[in-house]
Formats: sequence, structure tokens, C-alpha cells
Amino acid sequence: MSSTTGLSVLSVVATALQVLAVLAGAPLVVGGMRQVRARLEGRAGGGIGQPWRDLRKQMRKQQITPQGTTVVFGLAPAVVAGSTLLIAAIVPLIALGSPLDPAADLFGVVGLLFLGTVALTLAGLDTGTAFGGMGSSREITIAALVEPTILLAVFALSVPGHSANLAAIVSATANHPGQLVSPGSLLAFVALAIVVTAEAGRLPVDNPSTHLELTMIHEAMVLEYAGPKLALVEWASGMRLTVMLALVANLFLPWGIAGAQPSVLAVPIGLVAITVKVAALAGVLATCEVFLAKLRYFRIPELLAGSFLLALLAVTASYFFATPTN
Amino acid sequence: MSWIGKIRRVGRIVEPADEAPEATAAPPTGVTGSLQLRHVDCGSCNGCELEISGAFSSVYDAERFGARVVASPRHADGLLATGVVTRNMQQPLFNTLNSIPEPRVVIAVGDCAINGGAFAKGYGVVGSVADVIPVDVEVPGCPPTPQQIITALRTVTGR
Amino acid sequence: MTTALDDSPTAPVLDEDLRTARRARGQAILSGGLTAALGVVGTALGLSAIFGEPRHLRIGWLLPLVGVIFDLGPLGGFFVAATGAVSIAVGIYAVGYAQREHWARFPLVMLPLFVAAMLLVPAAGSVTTFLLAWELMAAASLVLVLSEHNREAVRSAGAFYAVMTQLGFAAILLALVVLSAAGGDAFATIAAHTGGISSGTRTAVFLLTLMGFGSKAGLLPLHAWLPRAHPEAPSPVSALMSAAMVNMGIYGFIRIDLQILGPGPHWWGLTLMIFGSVSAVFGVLQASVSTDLKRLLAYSTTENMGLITLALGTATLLSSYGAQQVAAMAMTAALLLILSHAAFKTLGFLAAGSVLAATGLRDLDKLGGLARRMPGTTVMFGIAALGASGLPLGAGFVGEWLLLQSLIHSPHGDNTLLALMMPLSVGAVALTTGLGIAAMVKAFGVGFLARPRSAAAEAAREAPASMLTGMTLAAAACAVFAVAPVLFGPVLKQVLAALPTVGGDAAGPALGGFLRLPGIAGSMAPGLIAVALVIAVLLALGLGRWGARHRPDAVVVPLWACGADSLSSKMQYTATSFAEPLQRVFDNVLQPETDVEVTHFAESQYLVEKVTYKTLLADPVEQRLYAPVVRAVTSWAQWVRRAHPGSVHLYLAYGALGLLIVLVIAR
Amino acid sequence: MTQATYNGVLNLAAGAFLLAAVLIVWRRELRAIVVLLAWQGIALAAIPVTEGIYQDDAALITVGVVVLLLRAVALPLLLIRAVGTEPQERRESTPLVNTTASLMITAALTVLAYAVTRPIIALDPSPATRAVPAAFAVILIAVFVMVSRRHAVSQAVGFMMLDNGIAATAFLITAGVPLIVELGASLDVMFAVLVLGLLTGHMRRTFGGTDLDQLRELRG
Repeated sequence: MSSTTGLSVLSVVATALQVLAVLAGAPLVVGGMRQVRARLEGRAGGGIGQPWRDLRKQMRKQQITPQGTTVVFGLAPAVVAGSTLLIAAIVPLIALGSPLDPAADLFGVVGLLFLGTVALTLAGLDTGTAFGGMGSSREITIAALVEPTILLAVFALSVPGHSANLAAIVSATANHPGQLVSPGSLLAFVALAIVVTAEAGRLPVDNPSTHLELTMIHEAMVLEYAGPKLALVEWASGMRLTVMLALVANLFLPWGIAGAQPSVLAVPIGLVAITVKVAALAGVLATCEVFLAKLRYFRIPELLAGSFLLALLAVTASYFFATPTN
Repeated sequence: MSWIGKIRRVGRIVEPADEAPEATAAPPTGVTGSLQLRHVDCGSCNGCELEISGAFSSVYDAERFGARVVASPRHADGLLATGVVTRNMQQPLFNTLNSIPEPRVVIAVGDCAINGGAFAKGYGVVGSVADVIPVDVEVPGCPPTPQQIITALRTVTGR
Repeated sequence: MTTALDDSPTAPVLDEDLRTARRARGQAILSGGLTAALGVVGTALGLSAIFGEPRHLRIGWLLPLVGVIFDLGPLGGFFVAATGAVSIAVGIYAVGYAQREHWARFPLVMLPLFVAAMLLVPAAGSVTTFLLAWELMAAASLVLVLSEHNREAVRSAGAFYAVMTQLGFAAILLALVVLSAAGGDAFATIAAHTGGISSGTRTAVFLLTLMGFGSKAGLLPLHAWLPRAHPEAPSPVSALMSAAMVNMGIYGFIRIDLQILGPGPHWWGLTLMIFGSVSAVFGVLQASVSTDLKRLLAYSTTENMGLITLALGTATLLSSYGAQQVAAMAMTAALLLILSHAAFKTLGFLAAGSVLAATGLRDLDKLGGLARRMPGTTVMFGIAALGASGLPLGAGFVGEWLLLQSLIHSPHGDNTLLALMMPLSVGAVALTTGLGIAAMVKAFGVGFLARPRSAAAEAAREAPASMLTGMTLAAAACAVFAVAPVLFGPVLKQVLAALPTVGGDAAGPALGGFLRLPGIAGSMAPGLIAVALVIAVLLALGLGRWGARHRPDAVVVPLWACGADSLSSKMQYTATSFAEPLQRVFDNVLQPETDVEVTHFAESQYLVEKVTYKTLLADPVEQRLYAPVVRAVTSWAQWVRRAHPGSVHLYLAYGALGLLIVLVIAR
Repeated sequence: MTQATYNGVLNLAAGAFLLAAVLIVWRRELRAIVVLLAWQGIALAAIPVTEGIYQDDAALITVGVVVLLLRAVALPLLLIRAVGTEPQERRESTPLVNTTASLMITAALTVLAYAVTRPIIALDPSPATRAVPAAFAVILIAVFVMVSRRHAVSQAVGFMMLDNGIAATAFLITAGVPLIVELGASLDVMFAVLVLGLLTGHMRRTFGGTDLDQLRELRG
């Protein structure tokens, strides 16, 4: 199990590479999804690099501090981005044996994710605008309802590997691919897919490209951010999406990931593998979004209740279907 | 699902882009190909609004040149003003401009915004946009076609 | 502490006032100092009992026949130390608070007494002593709750509390009498003769203690006194009650049902788990929709006691199935949760108290903007809220993590009960955490950030140094729990070793710098996470510097009001509106009573003059369960009242009649 | 077919079977519900086919094919026609229990099913019997759907889910029922659906809607 492996230089390198890849790749993932959508709508689209251009532009703009906001508003973007970077350093994306892997298991990662959410909701309240409070209230409600599903899905995933540590889960799946076709992991996958879209603020829960404040959830919280801070927020939300997609990809399709003691060749292979997986998942997500409309806000609990049910079934299934053969 | 077939049949409906016009105003931050716009209707007849929405539609697709309409002026670096400035919209126009972080451009769309147009002598009218705030780019026409609007935007995005 | 007098609100003008002020300060310092000193003594005694050998003390003359027996083992020491630690912070805080709030002499005297009584309860070594200390604690707390008795709410809360705590005491009395009838007076002798206690007796004792201790710990459905009494009490007292006194209920469970009578049958653990999870979910649900700062904290106490009970139940159930190692994990989780809850709940109530002292407000809908006016208090409450929300870097995180681990790693084998209970419990814990985050974001974000929603909040002033000092101690404790629970490793080990019936003899989780679970590839390092997160945030700040040299100078601009000139603070979201979605989602459980009434102008029904929106969120359990009982009791009392016409002769006749009856019977 | 793949496919079929039932509770559009029912039929047919291939038993495979034709093609088509003739209401407008609550109830029912079928698994813990809880859960869910839905078509769907569940249980416990029994069962289901179709048509002509609450008006 990875929690007992000593550090190797290459695994440290792989971890650093993970962080850099998420940093550099997040805007591309967002741009790619926008591009897929544009093509399916018959448009040409701004190109995959558009978010990067926007980031560079925003970074060169004026720092604006709205009157009456406190340090919470100023620090929140950094906290969101920082927690996401930390997650990127913990989870096994390129290689298994991250030096931080024993420091936090899947529960810890979920906690860090929610830390970012809480920071942004507090910032939304801190502005003291109507829209900020509205966005925070909606976001925190969804987060509260998402949490049970996530933890139950974690439970279901931790049953085969007898551990909630990410490296253990991933390696267990890699060693017994037979478990992938078990109902437990399939139900868990569907449940996780739903909550990831909810937590990343994608359709049908939230429409990231809406212009109407009253229909916003995530956007409403960040209406007051401008310039560099806005750039950081956008970057961070892109990174959250990327990390979550990559994590889901590796939890269910761990192939190509480098081992706890990676060889020189295994690291680039892992990088390519995770890039391909994330690109594919993002493309599928964007394609599905074209066919979806945003749910009414008070229909979202139905969706999340459904995902909770699936997660519960996943746990029960992985308890009862636990066939000793594989 | 029949939609997939429809998408395949329709394919790309966007008009081919002609070559980029020479940039009149340098892009606000020196970064080409990225322009977020906040639109303010100062008292327009909504003709220009229709054409603007046309410019961002699937057929003209201004987004491919990096232009995007955003909800909050804090996110924007351009002000898209349409129509004559009425008394009630004068102050909001000021406020919107002031809450756009520097550097910023102001684009006046349509004859009304440029010189008052048909409503120049109206009783509730303060004047053209230029009478209230400094204007960087003007898009003449009553209303201007989406093509004209896109060309104007491209002179700012430089793409 | 001397600076407390500088910003004590009564600026002495005449020397008469000066003298009274000086006397008040002296009394406050005396009472608070005494409380803190008791706390220090308690902590020292508790730690020595945990690490040294158990202490015995018998005072024969103090009580006829049985005498008073004190017997402080590791378990009792644990609770004594926790109570003592809470009292230190509260005592120091009370010095400033008592002066600001002009406490009368009575509460000043009762505060140290209350602490002393609480310290005696876990130290009690015999049934009689335990009951004595327990009743003393209840009485002292009741008096303190009533110390602002000129307010109607306080009086009703006091009545509620008095009735319920006495009923609970009756249940405990019955249970312990049954127990001592079976095994003797001293706990030690009972523990020695548990073999002779019939299963029927065990069941009776368990059910009765479940009632008695459950009501003291604020578990459903006996929680109703808690959200009434805790908010109405003066804040230092609220802190003592909510952070220390409720623990006594948990102590009772552990001492009587787990340590002396344990290991119980499966259904004991099952019952505890069900009561615990229901209380946790219900409590946090009420907390997430309540708009009263202290009421919110009180409900969060119910929530945390529920989580602790759930952990206790898990430990009992697992050890009854022989899974000692995981049971030890659950027990460690329970102990850690007790400590961390004591820390952040003390801090929460003390911070809420200084808000109350500065603004006179508890209503979140009227607060706001305190971050600029009371930065110290704001930081303190932020730490408490982070701890209560169970997020990483929060005090509660490690405990909840351990609880979850023990739930998901229970060896279900082919056991249906475990295979059903564990997922459901995980769901309950998860829902509790999620809603807890919402509740705490509301409390902190609406109450302390944004702009003030009332003149009182506008005029808030920072608390005096002594209050801040008290809070700082609690905050430091929170930080330790969040980052380095390893410091408590030895303590937990000792206490666990004293609980062989719930897996104490198995190897518990190792609380090193890395928190490792025995036999499972599961580990966590809160300290490392904290450091890494700080580094990552600094990195992100560095990212934000990118392209800075191209930027125009930073400016401060008014808020974006959608083109309008300014936003009034009335346009902000309030606590009510913030919690409205949750209230709607869970309206089957909460059953809010809302009504909107629109009044039109006389001229035309199309012109709306005003719209009033009323929403009442009463405690549904209280409504459904308590109201009928109260009604029945009152009607019965009305009937009895007819026998009291007020004539002395009749009363004397009653007495004589009673005497005759007694004589006839006892003939 | 190896042991492992047999396990995998069988579990997968059972999981899909259960998932379809859950989604039927979740969705409200009648058309979508019927499509899901067809998917459930496919999952149901996969069970005997898998067992047939595993034990190379031709009869079982035939049963599977028949089941596929009936449950996944014929009956859904009938129902689709019933939906198609609906004038306006293509969706379960107001179920008696709201969606969130019914999902929670479904969860409870499933857990219950898992609990009560433990003895059956204990009797003979083979991969087939391990999948029985899913089938049993579908039976319970089907009953719940019939209880909680207003629309005649969703009633029919519930009825057919019930029969699917029973058939699946039969396939899993006894390694395949005789062909004739299965045919008989499926045929009378078919008749039931036809009758329901007639009934709905009649109701629509009478009340202009197939909301079962309106049946109350039939009482003189």
C-alpha cells in the first residue's frame, strides 16, 4: 500500500508535474468544452486557447476592491485555488506514490474541496450585495445536499480496496479490473458523475454561461470580482473541474497511471494517459450539456436525492455482491 | 435521439470570416483576442439590440474573435452602449462605466448612440453617448448590421 | 486583565459611581478568578488521575450511613480535565463579561459553585455521591439560567429546564437505585459484581439511563430544554452548559452502560446509534434554519452530542460483534469529538456572548458588519465555526474523520445488521456535516461579514481584553485539535485502556504526526495538510501577482448596484433568506408556518401598499410531543386545584387525614 | 465463458435491472418510462441467456430470446402506442408521492429487499442467488410504483415491472423456468396490457384523460 512506500525522486517529480499539468491544462479543458459546444451549435468557437487569452488579459487589468469588503473577499480566490492545487498534489493523477498521499485520503480531499466552496460562499456574503448572498445561499444548499452522496460513493469505492486512501483504491481497481463491471462501481460512477457536475457548477445544475443574475449560482457569488482576482477565481474553478474529472477518470479507469515507484518512462506515459482521459471525459460532458437545460432550482434536490439513492445502492451492492472470486 | 442527426445535418452554419481589419484602437490590455463586453441600453429602440444578438448568434459568431458579453461590468473591459442617452439612464451609464476596471473601451453602436439619430430632439434626451462619456469606437448604421458590429469589435480585439 | 477596567462601559463620573464600579470590578475578578482557579485545579487533578494511579477519597461524616466516596479513574479524570479546561477560559472571560453586563452578586457566587459541582460529578465514586453531585450541578445551572429572570423568555426557559432536568434526574435516580440494589453503593463494588446482575435489571438500567443521561446530553426527543435554556442563560454560563455540562450525560453513558454494565447486547449499540444519528441530523437541520445566534449554537450542541452518541453506539455494536480494533477506533473518535466539541463550543458561545454584550443582539437578521468593528471576536468566532463545520483545519475534522473510518471499516462479513446500519450511519454523518457547513457559513457570513443590518450592530465595539484572553485560550485549544491532535494521543490511550468493554484492550488508532489506522491502509496528517495548504495558498497568491507590472493602480470603488447609485444594507441577504432554500427542501421535517399578506391601497387593488412575510420555525418535536403532555398536566393540575380553596383549617384537616391513614396502614 | 466473466455479466445484468427500476421511479415522462422498461426487459433477458451460455443449455437461451422479444420489444411497443394516442398529458403530472420522497422510499425498499433475501443467499451462495436481492427489490419497487402513480400507463409499467421482477427471481433461484411456463406468464401479461390499453382508451373517451383518480366518478 502506498502509505508505506518511501519517497522516490521520480514520484516527487510526478507530483510536481501533476500540479503543473492541472495549472496549465485547466483553461484548456474549459476552452475545449466551450469549443465542443460551439461546434455542436454550428459555430466556429473562440478556440481552445480562448480562456488562456482571457486569463492573461484579466491579469493585466486593474485591482478593484469593492467598498466595505473585508480580507475574506480578498483571500477567497487564493484559498479556492490553493485548496485545489493541494488536491492536485494529493490525488494520484500521473503516478500513485505522491508524497502527500498518506496525508489525506478521499475524505480529506472532499473536505478540502468543500473548504474552497466555503471560502467562495463567504466571499459572496462578504460583498453584502443581494446577488452575492443569493449565490452563496444557493451554492451552500447544493453543497450540503451533495455531501452525503459524495461520502457514500467514497464508501462504496473504499469497500473493494478496504481503504479510503486514493492510491489504495486506484491500485486495487488496477489489480482487479473485474470489479469495474460490478453493479457497485457502476452505480457509484453514475452517482459521482452527478455530484461532480453539481459541484463543478455545470448543467443541469448551474449554467456557467448565463447572463441573468437571477438564474446564477456560482456566477452570482463572483459578480463583484474583477481583474486579477476574477482571473484567479475562473482559473480555480477550471482547476476544480479538471481535478474532479481526472480523479473520476482514475478511480474508474486507472490504466496508464504510473506506479508508486515510477520508472523514467512511466511518468510521461501517465501524463499522456491522464490527458487523454480528461479530454475524453470533458468532451462527453460538454456533448451531454448541449442536450440539457438547466433544472429549476427546487428540482435539483430531486436530482441529488436520486444520486444519493444510487450511492446508497452502490454501497449495499458492493457489500452484498462482494463475490469472493475476484 | 433525433437531435444528433439534426446536428449532423445542419453542420457549421457560421459565415466564413473575412480577413481582419486594421486595428483602430489598440486592444485595451495589449492582449489580443479577448474582449468582454457589458451592454448598456441607454434608451434604444431595441433595433441595435436585435443586431447585437445577431452578431453573437450562431451565424455571425463574434465569439470566434474573442468577444463575449458578460453579466457584470466588473468582468468586462468594454462598454457596449446603444441608443440615445435618456435622462434616467445618464447616471446608470456613468456608474456602469466607473465600475469597469481600467483599461476599458467604450463602443457606441448605432446612429442614436453616435449623434442622437431620430431621437436627437426628444424631450427626455440628454444627448448622444459621446456627450456623456468618452467614446472610443463608433459603429454607424440604423441599425448597423451584425457584420459591421463584428468588424468594429475585431478592430478592438485585433483578431 | 487590568485593562478590563479601562473599557468597562460605566465610565466612573462621581466617586460614588467610582466606588461601585471598583466594587463591581473586584467582585467580578474574584468570581472569575475563582472559577478559573477551580478549572486549573480540575485540569491538574484530571491529568494526574489519567496518568497516575486512580485516586480514592472517603469522607464518612459528610453523609450518614454511606458517606461520600470519590474515586477518580482515567475516565473520570478525562471528563474532570475537560470540564476544568473549559472553566479556565470561561472564568477569565467572565471577569470582563460580568462587569460589562453588571452582574448581580448572586450569579457571581453561583458561577464557581456550578463549576465545582460539575467537577465533582465525574469524580463521584458511589451512587449516592454521584446523585448528590448531579443534583447540585442541576440546581446551580438552573439558578444561573434564571439570573436574568426579569425577562419573560428566561422565566419560561427556566421552568422548562427545571421540569426536564428533574425528570431526567428522577430517571437516573431510579436507574442507579436499581443498580445499587443489585450491586451495592460504590461503583467499584458494582463493577466487581456485575456478574450477579440479571439481564432484566441491565435492560431496565440501560433504558432509564438512556432517558436520564440522554436528556442531559440533549438527545432527541428529550432535547427540548437545550435550545431554550442555553440561549437564555448568560453567555459564560451557556458556554459552561453547552461545552461541559452536556458532556456529563455522555460520561454517564460511558461510565454506567459501557464501563460497568458493558459489553451490552447488540440492541444497546443499535439504540445508541439510532438515537445519536437522529439527534445529529435533527439538531443540525434546526441549526441550519435558525436565525438566533445562540439558539443555532445550542442546536449544534444537540448535533454534536448526537455524533458522539453515534460513535459510542458504533463502538458498543462493533465490540459486541468482537471487532475490537474498529470499536477502539470508534471510541477514540467519540473521545476526540468530546474534547474538540468542548473547545469550539466554548469559543462559539463566548464569541456570541461578546457580540451580545456589544450589540445586545442575538438575531442574525439584525447583525452583520462586525468584522470591521470587532475584528478579534470575529476571528474567534471564525475559528469556532470552522471547528463546528468539520472541515479540514477545523477542530472537529479529525474526530469526524475517525468516526467515518470506523463506520466504513466495520467488518460486516455476512451480518445484515452491520451491513445495513453502517451505510445509513455514514449517510447520516455526511448529511450532518453538509448541513453543519451551511449552518456555520450562515452564522459567520451573515452575522459577522457584509454590512450591519441595524443601528446596534453599526455601533458595536470590540470586547475588553479579559474576554478576548478567555476566548484566545479556547481558540488555541481549537488550533491544537485541528493541527496536532497527536498531543492528546497519550491521554486517549490511557482513557481507552480503562474501557476494555469497548475495545479498549485492542490497539487504537495511532495518533502520530501521521494518524494511522491499525490493520488498515488508512492514514491522515492534519498538521501536514495545514502546512501544505498554507504553502499552496501562498503559491496561489503568487500566481495572482502575474502580470502585475502592466496593471493600473488599484482603486476602491462602490459596490456594483446594477447601475443604481447605492445599495442599502436592507438589500442584503439575511439569515432567514439565506436558509430559505434549505427550509423549503426539508419542509416535510421542519414544517415551517409561513404566511404572506398583501395590503393594497384603498384607491386600487393593483397598487400594493405593503407585503408582510411571516415565517415561524418552531421545533416540530416540541410541538408534537410536548404540547399534549403539557396540556394534560395542566388540566390535571386544574382539577387538583379545586382541593385548594385556601382555608387553613381544611389544609390542617388534610394533614390530620394523612396522618390517620398512615397510622391505619402502618399499624 | 469463464467463472469470472459469468459473475461479471450476471451482476451487471442484475445491476442494470435494478437501475432501470430506480430510473423509472425517477423519471416522469411516460415515453421515457416505457423506454426504460424496454431496457429493463433487455437486462432481464440477459440473465437466462448468460446462464444458458454458461451451462450451455439451449432451452434457457431460447427462453431468453423469447423474453427479449416479449419484454423488450412487444410490450413496450404496445405501451408506446397507448402513450402515443394520449392527446396532451405525456407525463405523470402529479404523482401521489413527490419524487424526492419516492426516491428515498425506493432506497428503503431496496435495502429492505437486501435484508430479507439474506437467508436465500445463505442457502446456496452462488453468483445467481447473490443477484436475487436486486430482482426482489424490483418487485417491491414495482408495487410502490403501482401504489404511488396516478396515470394508467405508469400503472401498467408498474405491473410489468412487477412481472419482470418475479421472472428475474425465478430465473435466478431456479436455474431457468420451463419454457412453457415463461411463455404462459408473458402471454397473460400481454393480455393484461391489451386490456389496460382498451381501458385507457375507454377512459379517455369517457373523461378525456387517463388520470386514475377520475375512476372515482364511475361510482353511481
